Amino acid sequence: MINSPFVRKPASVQQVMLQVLLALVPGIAAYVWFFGAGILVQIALASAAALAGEAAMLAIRGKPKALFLGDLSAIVTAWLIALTFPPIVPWWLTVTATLLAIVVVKQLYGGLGQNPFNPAMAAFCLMIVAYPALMSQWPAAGQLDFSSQLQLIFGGARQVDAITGATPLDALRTALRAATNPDSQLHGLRASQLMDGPAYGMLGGKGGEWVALGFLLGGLWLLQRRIITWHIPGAFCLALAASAGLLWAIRPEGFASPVFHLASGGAMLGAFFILTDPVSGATTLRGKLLFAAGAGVLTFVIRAFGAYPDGVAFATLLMNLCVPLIDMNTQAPVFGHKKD
Amino acid sequence: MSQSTILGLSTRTAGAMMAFTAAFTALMAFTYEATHAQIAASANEEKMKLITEVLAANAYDNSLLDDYVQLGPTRELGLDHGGRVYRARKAGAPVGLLLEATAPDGYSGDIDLIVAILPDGTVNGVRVVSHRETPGLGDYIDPKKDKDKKSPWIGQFSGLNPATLPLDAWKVKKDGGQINSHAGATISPRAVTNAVARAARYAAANRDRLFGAATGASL
Amino acid sequence: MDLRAYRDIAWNGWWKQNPGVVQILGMCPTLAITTSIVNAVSLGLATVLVMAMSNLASSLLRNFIPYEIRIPVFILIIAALTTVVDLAMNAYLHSLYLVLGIFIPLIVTNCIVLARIEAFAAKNEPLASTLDGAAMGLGATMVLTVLGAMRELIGNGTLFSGIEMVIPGAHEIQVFGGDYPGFLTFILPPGAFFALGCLIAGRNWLEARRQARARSNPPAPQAPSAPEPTSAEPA
Amino acid sequence: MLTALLVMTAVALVLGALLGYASLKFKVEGDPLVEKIDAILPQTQCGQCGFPGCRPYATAIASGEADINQCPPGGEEGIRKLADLLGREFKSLSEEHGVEKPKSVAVIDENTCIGCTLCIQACPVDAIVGAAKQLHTVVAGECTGCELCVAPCPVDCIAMEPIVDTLDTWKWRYPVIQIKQAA
Amino acid sequence: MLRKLFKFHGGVKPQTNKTESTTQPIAQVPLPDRLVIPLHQAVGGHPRPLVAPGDKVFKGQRIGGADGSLSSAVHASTSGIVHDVVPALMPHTSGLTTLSVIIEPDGEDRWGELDKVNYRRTPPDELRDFLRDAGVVGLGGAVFPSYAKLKPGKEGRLKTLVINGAECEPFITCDDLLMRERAADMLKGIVAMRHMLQAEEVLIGIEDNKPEAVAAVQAAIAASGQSGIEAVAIPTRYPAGGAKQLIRVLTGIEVPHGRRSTDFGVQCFNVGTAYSIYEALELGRPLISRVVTVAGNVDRPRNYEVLIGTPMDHVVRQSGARPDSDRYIMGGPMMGVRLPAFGVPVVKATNCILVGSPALFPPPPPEMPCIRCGECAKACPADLAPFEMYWFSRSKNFGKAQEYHLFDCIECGCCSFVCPSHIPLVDYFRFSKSEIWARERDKEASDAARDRFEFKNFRQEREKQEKAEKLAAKAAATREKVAAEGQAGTTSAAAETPDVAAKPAAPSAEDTKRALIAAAMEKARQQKAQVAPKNTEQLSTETQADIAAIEARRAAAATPPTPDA
Repeated sequence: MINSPFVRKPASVQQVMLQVLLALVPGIAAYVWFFGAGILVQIALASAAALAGEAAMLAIRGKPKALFLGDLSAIVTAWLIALTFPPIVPWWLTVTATLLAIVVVKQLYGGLGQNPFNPAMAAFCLMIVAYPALMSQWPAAGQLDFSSQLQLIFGGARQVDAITGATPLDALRTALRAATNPDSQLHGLRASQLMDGPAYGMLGGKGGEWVALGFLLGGLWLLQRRIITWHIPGAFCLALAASAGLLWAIRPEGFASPVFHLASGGAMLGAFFILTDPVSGATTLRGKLLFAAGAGVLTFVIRAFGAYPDGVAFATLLMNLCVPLIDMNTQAPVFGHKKD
Repeated sequence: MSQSTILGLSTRTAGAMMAFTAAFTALMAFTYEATHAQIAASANEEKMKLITEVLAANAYDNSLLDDYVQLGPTRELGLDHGGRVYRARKAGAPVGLLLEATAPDGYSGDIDLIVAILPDGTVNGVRVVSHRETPGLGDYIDPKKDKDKKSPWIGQFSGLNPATLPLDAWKVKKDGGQINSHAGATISPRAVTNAVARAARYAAANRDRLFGAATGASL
Repeated sequence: MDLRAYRDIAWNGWWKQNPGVVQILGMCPTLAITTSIVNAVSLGLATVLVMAMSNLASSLLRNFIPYEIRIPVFILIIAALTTVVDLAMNAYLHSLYLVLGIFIPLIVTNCIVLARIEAFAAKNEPLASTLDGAAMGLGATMVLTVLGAMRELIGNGTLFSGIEMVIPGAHEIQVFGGDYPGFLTFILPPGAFFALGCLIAGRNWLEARRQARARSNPPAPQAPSAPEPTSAEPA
Repeated sequence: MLTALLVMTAVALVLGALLGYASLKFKVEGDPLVEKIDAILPQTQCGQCGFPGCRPYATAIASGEADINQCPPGGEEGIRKLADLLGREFKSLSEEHGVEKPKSVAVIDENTCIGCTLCIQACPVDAIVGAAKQLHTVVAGECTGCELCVAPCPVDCIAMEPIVDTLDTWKWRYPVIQIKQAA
Repeated sequence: MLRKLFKFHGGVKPQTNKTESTTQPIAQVPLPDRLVIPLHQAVGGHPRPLVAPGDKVFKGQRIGGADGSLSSAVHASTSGIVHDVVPALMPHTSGLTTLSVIIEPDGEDRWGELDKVNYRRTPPDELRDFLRDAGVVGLGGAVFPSYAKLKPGKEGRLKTLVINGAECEPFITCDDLLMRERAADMLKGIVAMRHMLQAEEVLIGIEDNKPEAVAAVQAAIAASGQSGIEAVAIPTRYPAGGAKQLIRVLTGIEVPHGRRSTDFGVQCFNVGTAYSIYEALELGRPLISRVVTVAGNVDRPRNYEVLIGTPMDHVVRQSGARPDSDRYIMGGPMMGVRLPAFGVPVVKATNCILVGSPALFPPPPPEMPCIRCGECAKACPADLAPFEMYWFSRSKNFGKAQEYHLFDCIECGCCSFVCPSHIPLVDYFRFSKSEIWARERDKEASDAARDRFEFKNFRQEREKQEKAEKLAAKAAATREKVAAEGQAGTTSAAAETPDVAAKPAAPSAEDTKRALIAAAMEKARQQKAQVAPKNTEQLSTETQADIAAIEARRAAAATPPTPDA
């Protein structure tokens, strides 16, 4: 029997997810423009795998398939996986990662709304730990045409040593480390000088900064549509920039600038699309600030001192873990119980 | 139950505790005595296993582990706290040096190596003793973790000689040398390569001094 | 103590109160050492040995141990027996000992050992206690073995790697062939958690199904005059 | 070797004495478990468990003399709570102790009552008022529905009537989860 | 001067649907054949019936007397004959019945004797009794007896009297029309209330989507010449008409859950209540009718002056219900009460009869899992975290739900309204609340039972002791008598006698109880035995066959298995 309220706002999970997907489009467009259409193949692969995995798990769990496949949440996960992975990883890696995200990280925890971890980021971490070499091969902008990308995705042998390298983030960190070694040719060079190579572009890696700008635009549109609030992206960017800026100010020869940190790697994607995932993120306003700020600081720490190239994924998972604690301790006072 | 005074109970528990402790400590002591010699033998055997990988066991006939020179801090070998050089001899003639060396610039810190160098300066073999490189990325410097079991990466050093090979070639290909490395993971091999090159040069420069020193002498 | 009681003890250790997936005890070695079957089984058997022996010893001595100092004495027994096993492995299986490292001495702190002494051996006769220790240890070993197998197979594509440390001359099996890219995460610590989580879930699922089946079948065999052994626990 | 033995023994001596001392010095009295069990029991005081009241049954459970599935008024939920508290496995209600029934109150048929006071003596919670040779009445709010008054009545004038919902006791139902039907 | 208004958190803006029913003035509903007047219509104790079947009643005659410290009287809405006093279906989701007086109108609609009162000269307590007996209750929907709220705070005066004309629920326009048409009389009621409360200022809050009502009230204020009364247009946002929300908007004060607003110097009444207070005090007429909006799936949405007790379908007929109507809702679409039948009577709480149809109020899409998007928290006017409360309500973890302030929830429906997963959040909260109340009742009952049980044991023990003492005294007396008679006897031997005497006289309480229990259980067993065969007599043949099969199986299980079994 239905009780009041008898009227409802025409809102649905599907609509929310659809708008998130739309917001990703500018970033994807920039991605394709600079790095080639290989990413579209990856997106298609991941989406297909996500739908298949979700459908299989829903069937096993006896849930209505049409309803849950239609909510598009699996597609969002799939897109995020494709966008955070290098665009030339072999197809089986994308598919395995997506299946792990959907089957293990999402459905085994109870499906939509129940997963404590962001599925896409969990998949990223699983994969970078399992296949660090494959997950560290990023082509520079315009380096590979579509057919060689396809060959890398679907082909067997990967003799790509000459044409792929690490991300600007990783390369810079390596260079910075080398610069501290008195034996190295780079000894004594400052970050700004180290970044003078063709791969670095203006801010955060050639092409990479434009992709980041695309995601930023999409994120701002989500803000305007009130799908997300400013708290998480704002606190994340601020914390990342502040922690990067602090060490940069103290030792500019040892650390990259805050602008570089914001514009490279998964910072923008993380700020607007990953950390804002409501299921695995904090929900209270103060909690959101704390959650995102923690993720920002951790991202910087992992980027600067960790063993893996980017820190957004690990930072997200670590903060996901803290969410129950954060939420529990940041409940706002309710009506009439406020202290003025 | 009559002696449930505090003093009585304490005496009783203390006595029991003492008896049990004596008995079980004795058991442990006995086992220790019984296994003592075997443990020392096994430990030596383990150490020799790695050495055998870089220098064949039949190449020398001296007691290798007892014939060593103690080095102080040595920049050339990356040894900040010193290390040992073992000397292999056959019928008293020098057949090889086993140098402990450290590559300080690995992706995640020090990489400890053992390098076998023949008297003519040729590198006979290199093994990684310990490292903390990223699993799956840089850890193929250790042949146990190398996917390519037939010709592990570290085998490339066998047979190189600083006397015949120009120093420029003792580098990974990315730096313009001739040593191969895996895509996306060049830091660890670069560190090892550089360390081996330094060790080879050091050995060539100090060969006579190292072979000539008395056993156990500190240099 | 009849045969049925012994069977119950064994069943208890293997399934009902399994230390690894039901009591979730002794997680430190369970998670750390299960990177291969050989490691897992070796540590498991060492645990079985310690548990059986310490249960036997505690049961034999149970009437002489004052209640107030029972815990220190139990720990003493465990520590002594663990040291014996530790020294023996160091002497005769040295390379395996190097791999298992600190986890052999850490058997002392594996709470399942003390738990079984306190919960069982301190109250039961020696034979049953030994069986209980062995069954619990084997229960733990089973979990270790399955975990080790899962992690080794998925992570590396092999089984029985490192077997030559125990049986000289034996070789590991390449299950998926040499081309298998491996799934390193499973060998690394996170994989241990995933695998254990899956095991616990699997066991709970089996148990839930078993109970559901028991509920849907009327409990007819409970009638004392019905001697059919159909109520035996499914293996 | 001998030193190790001596040191260990000496340590054992001291620790053993200390433990013996501590065990007497810090002895804890009392049994809060009974209170916890009693709080779960429904306090009908009906005795269907075979013990004269809820507290004796709680004491019996705590000392291991009684099982947790002997309380019909507590029902399955009560057994589940007890199982949780005591870390035991859930068992279904023991049939020999009765079955779970809807809550009811005793009602005295005032036309038949002869005022014998037998039910008043039987009532464990003094919920029946009246005096000898006078009509008795059950105070509905205080009746626990234990049925102990039914048997002693010589004229069989006490009936158990199930409690009906009123606006004060009516409950909203658990919302039906519609996902499955939507398939 | 523009008054500074405050904001409350959250709220939603559902489609208002108010214009259709405001085009026509308030109309009268013809007398129905029968009026069903529930005695319990207001918060508080159940009024006791004052009439019996067959009694003749006048319009306005008291038929239910207030009972208890918080209760309100009920009156006959028209003159006629009391047909019966029986439990009848109430306008409540539960579908439960309540004791109701059924009146057959005689068509004369004749008032009984009406006593007016001059509120300026009557002591406050008497005035409150008068209002209680006039049956004046809050007409905003909460039906709280008004007399109980018409008490100034501790200082004997009140800062602000808030009059609620916000009427934020969609469809409902009864207060709007009342203000448009009867602003002057309503104002008289307000003035009376202000007098009783000694209120410094009066603020009449009206949502700004009712400009006519604002204008009418402002005109009435101007005409009356009263100072310190102000009609304030407030932003239209549901639930601005919630008492706490309105107080917040007008005064900035937040009244916490469980606290009285008088403690904060504010009190809030509905405009309809103000009007009925005017009728009661100035005209002497008790509350026997109210303005009711009929809207929704009807041809002519309109407001009616409806006698309390009129069957709802009778009222709806005036507006022409469309054929696909499938339910009535009492109140608006956000908080309205789903009714169990069409024929339930209009009561004092009925501000609107909303006629529903599957097309107008379609069933919600299937409930999806919560994605913790926080929309509900954004919409919640009580600053709650509904998704957390939902989580714990769903898993029946009521303690945790309460920690998240479940009882501060006003069930306004905003959270369910905005939820993109279409979760009936409010239903979960209602469920949790009633479950918690039930548990508290059970706990109280079992605590009381425990105390009484322990007291009984203590009493029995004491009685036993007293008995023993009495016996001892008697024995001592006997002994003295014996001693006085000169018989020789040792004291020690004599001292033992009372014990011996007492023992058989007082069997232990435990034993008797055990015997009783045994007897009771034996009896229960016998009853069961008697009942069991009774059941089998009316069984269908299939069932009997089933039973036979089960018996056979049981018999087979009881004998050792044969090879062919």
